Amino acid sequence: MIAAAALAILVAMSLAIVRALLGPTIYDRILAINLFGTKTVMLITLIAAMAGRADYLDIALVYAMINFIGMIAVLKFFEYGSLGHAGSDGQED
Amino acid sequence: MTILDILSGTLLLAGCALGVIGAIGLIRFPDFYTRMHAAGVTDTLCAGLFLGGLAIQFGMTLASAKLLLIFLFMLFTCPTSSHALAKAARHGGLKPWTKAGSDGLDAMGHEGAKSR
Amino acid sequence: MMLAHLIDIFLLVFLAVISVALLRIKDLLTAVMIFGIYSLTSASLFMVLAAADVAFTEAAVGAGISIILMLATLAITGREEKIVERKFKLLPLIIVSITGATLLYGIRDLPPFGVASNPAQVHVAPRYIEQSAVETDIPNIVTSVLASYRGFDTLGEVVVIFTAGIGVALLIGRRRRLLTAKEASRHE
Amino acid sequence: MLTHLPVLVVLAPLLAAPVASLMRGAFAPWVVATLVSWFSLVCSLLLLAQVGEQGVIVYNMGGWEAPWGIEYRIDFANALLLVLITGMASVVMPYARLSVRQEIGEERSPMFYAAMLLLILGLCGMTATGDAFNIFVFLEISSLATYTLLAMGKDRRALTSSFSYLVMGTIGGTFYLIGVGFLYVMTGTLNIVDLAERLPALSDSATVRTGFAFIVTGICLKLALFPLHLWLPNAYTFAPSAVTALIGATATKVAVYVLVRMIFTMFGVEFSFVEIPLSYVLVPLAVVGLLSASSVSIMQLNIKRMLAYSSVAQISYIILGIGMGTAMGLTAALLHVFNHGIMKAALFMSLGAVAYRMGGVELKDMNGLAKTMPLTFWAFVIGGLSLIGVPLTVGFVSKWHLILAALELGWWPVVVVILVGSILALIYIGRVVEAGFFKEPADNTRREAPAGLLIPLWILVIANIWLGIDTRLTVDIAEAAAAQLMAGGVVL
Amino acid sequence: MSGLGIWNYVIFIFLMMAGLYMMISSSNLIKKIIGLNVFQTSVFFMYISFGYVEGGAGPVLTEGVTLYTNPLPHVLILTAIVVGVATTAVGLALTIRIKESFGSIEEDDLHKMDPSI
Amino acid sequence: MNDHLILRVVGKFLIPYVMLFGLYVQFHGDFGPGGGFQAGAIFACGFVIHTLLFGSRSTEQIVSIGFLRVISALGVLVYAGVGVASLLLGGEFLNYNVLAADPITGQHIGIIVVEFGVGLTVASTITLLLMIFAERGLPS
Repeated sequence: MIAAAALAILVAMSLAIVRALLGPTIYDRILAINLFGTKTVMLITLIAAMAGRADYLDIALVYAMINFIGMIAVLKFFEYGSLGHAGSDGQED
Repeated sequence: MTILDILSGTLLLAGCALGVIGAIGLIRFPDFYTRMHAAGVTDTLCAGLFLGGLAIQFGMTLASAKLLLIFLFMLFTCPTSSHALAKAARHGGLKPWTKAGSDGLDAMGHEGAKSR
Repeated sequence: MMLAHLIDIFLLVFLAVISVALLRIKDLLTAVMIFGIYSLTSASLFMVLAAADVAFTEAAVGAGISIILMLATLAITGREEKIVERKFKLLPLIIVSITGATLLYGIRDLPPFGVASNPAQVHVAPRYIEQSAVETDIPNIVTSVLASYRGFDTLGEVVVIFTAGIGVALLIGRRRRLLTAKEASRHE
Repeated sequence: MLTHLPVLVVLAPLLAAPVASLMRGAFAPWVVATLVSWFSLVCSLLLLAQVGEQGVIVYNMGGWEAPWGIEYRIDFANALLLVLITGMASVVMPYARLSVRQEIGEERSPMFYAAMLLLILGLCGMTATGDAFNIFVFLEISSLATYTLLAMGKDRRALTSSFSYLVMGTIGGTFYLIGVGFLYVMTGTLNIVDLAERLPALSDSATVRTGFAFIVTGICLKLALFPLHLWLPNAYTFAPSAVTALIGATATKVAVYVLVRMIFTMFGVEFSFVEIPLSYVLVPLAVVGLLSASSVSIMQLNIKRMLAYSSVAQISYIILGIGMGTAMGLTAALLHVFNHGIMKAALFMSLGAVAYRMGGVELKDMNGLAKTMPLTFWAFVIGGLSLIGVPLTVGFVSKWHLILAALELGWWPVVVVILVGSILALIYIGRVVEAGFFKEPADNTRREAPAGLLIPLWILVIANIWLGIDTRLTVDIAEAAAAQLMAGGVVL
Repeated sequence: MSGLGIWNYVIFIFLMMAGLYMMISSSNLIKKIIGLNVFQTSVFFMYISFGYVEGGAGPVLTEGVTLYTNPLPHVLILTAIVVGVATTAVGLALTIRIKESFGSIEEDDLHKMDPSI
Repeated sequence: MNDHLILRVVGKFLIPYVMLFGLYVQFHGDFGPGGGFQAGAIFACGFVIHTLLFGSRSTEQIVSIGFLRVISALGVLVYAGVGVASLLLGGEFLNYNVLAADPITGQHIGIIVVEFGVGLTVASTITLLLMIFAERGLPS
């Protein structure tokens, strides 16, 4: 069961990598990377389950967090061209 | 093979099936928005089912609580980022694909055409 | 254990594919994002090799902080690598081939992978595994080695990150904005 | 407290750097940095005396004994190097005040001094430690500080030279890491003495040999051996004066020391020179490097760049001594490490004084310097004579020992090369001296450098002559250090 | 596993060389830094593989487990990762300064501007 | 990011939990994976999210660059201070055994304080790095 699950996740990850490399727009890549990130979270939980270690799940949580932050960062970069920009309803410079 | 095992296996497999389907959609669909549809929609449910399946295997321990936390986190962040991404793409001028053939790529140019 | 091998093989193939892709990608933003995948994959590989702490750090730092810093840099420098006529550079290729060949020669005599009786596993490490419960009473051996047995290394590590902070503040710290403008005009 | 001397040398700059980085203005951090480097100098002198009395000093960090914890292990070789590093720091720091005020500005001074302290800390840590991985950590501390400091130069090319050093330096550091990893997997230990005990049994292993190759290549990148020296000239040329003086005098020397430690203590003479014919690699590279770098330096118009190339040449002398693989060669190499540190610091500091007044160090800026800045210029001349190897200067002492060592092996061609190198040095120093004495200055007013620059400079110049006349101290220590190193790491 | 083990190392070496090649042949400074990271990460893999024990648990003491992987490489690599990030940060800061004062981050361009670089 | 109202709301909602998680990793590092370095990085991620969502200027009103520099220096001093304390108490540098009457307690104290120092430096330095980089990118 677990083996099938692992295989499925890995296949999904490979497909995501293919899409990330093919593009063609930058948004496709971001989407693929996001998908890859969530699949990585699952892979880590699976490894934790295989090892029977609950504390490995912290790492999965970190992955989920980093995935989200990376997403925001890329979007921010893409929309505003700078990471420190406040946007129009924040404190304006 | 207890009933819990079967339940957990079913959930796992269902989750994984969703994941693979989403990934295939990511490859096969013609443009960004449809791909996003495939990936974004399946993603959260896939994670939910998968983590649920694992939680059953772990039983009522701290691990399950952590899995729940991970699930909650993903429940918030995955749709949010999908939404933000779709909005950004729309905002950036990427036109949805139509069967007529005026696909988004032309409006967008090739990747990298728009640089700020 | 076959499952671990399966994951291992997949991850290694991912890494190889990504590294080749990184060499070829021209768009820097894409390169940085693909490098993000590389980091995530490498952290998973650390997990497979039972190095949870390392995976933790690589995920938080390699995939998170490095990528964000690179994006912040791209925001200033612009994201496209200039397309130059691809000059074929022979020297790097020669250097890389020699280095790679030396390494391939070097791994011939490596002890077998993952065997518990390897020299690295029987000399210093057993003391940490057997005695750290008695000597420091901390379950996570990595923490006790990191903070106590090799605490001085970790002090060095803290100083390294502090140095990086000092260095970056000196190089691009905020109040330098006016100065830089002056500098730029001087060189024009 | 005397038992804690090995750690105090490193601890003082470590505590001072964060404190200095938070201060305001330029004066307070300068005072801290200066006092701390003096304190470290006192500690390392005491340490040298202690090594003389007690032999090798072992200090266990955290109280964990050697292979499990990290140990500091001080013998004559690293005590000598510690004296060199802290001594140079103690002279450069007072000197730095004026030139930093001019070149860096008050606002960035606190962090600049903090970075200087971190550099000293990294170099001392690399020198004192007896753990192969700990060397890497401190190597990276000193490298990061160096990248930052080099980029502080006013010329914008300082940035690119710093970046290329960053790339080369990281490759070097990572090569070293690969090598240490290979040794670790074969032996299971990272302690140098422990490794020295275990490696002879493994000398046939391809992995150990590859590890050796990577460690030596990595360090040679750091110490700018001939084909790997490309980062050095630009880095030295565009850095601020005080930084060039400190780095030129110490950074490459510490890398040389690490190389010596690896070749002689960790792998042992038997392995390095008999099983792997290291001499056949190092000596030709050193000879080619010596001749080519000296020739290139004749053609330079920027004096700082000229001295940078001369550094590459002088490092080749040191590598020549190491490559001989004999006690005498090693003695000469260690002597030259120390002596070249002193004379290069003096030369770079006098150039700093010139730059302070003239704003540049091109050959034309040296015109008529004997009239306008006599004290600075005479310091440069004496440093130059030392570089050439004129008797009664330190340069002569080490070159003489190098020639003796070559004669002992019957390497006549090498002796000829050393002499040719000296002649080339005579030519490039001679050009500057000629410009200083016989060309007319652009503006004839006498504008001697301020005392704040001259006093530290002349301290070094006097050391140059003093240690050139009274050779007992340095030669004895170098001989003792060489004897210890040749015997391998297992001496107690 | 023995065959697979060697293949592990071969792939790590391949990654290392890809990173090294990127570092020394790329003209773009940011690509160089990405190469630096790839290079270092693959060295980290190698270290962690050195400490891996087949079937060993991660080095957190658990009751009933006697076989652990070697904790020492993990500690070393934790330190090395930090070093890598610090180097990356300083390198990126330098890149920004280079962009601001030269207007380009292509080594070829910089060469054209000033052959002595 | 005025367009992204949802992102802002979710992000803002997550920040305290991210920081809480950082603290958990910091103090749970003795028992499971984690420790000062990882905790510092995660804690810094809280500020990273804030900077990304609300701009570096508004983050700087919460933690100024000067403050971050003080904390980053403080972390080094805390770590080295433990070493100095053990020197003064008669042990070798960083020998935690002498910090308390019982060596094991001493080790515990030492490791916790040291990890705390690591966490301080890493969290503040990473935030500092990000803020400096982000500020530099702002149009002046």
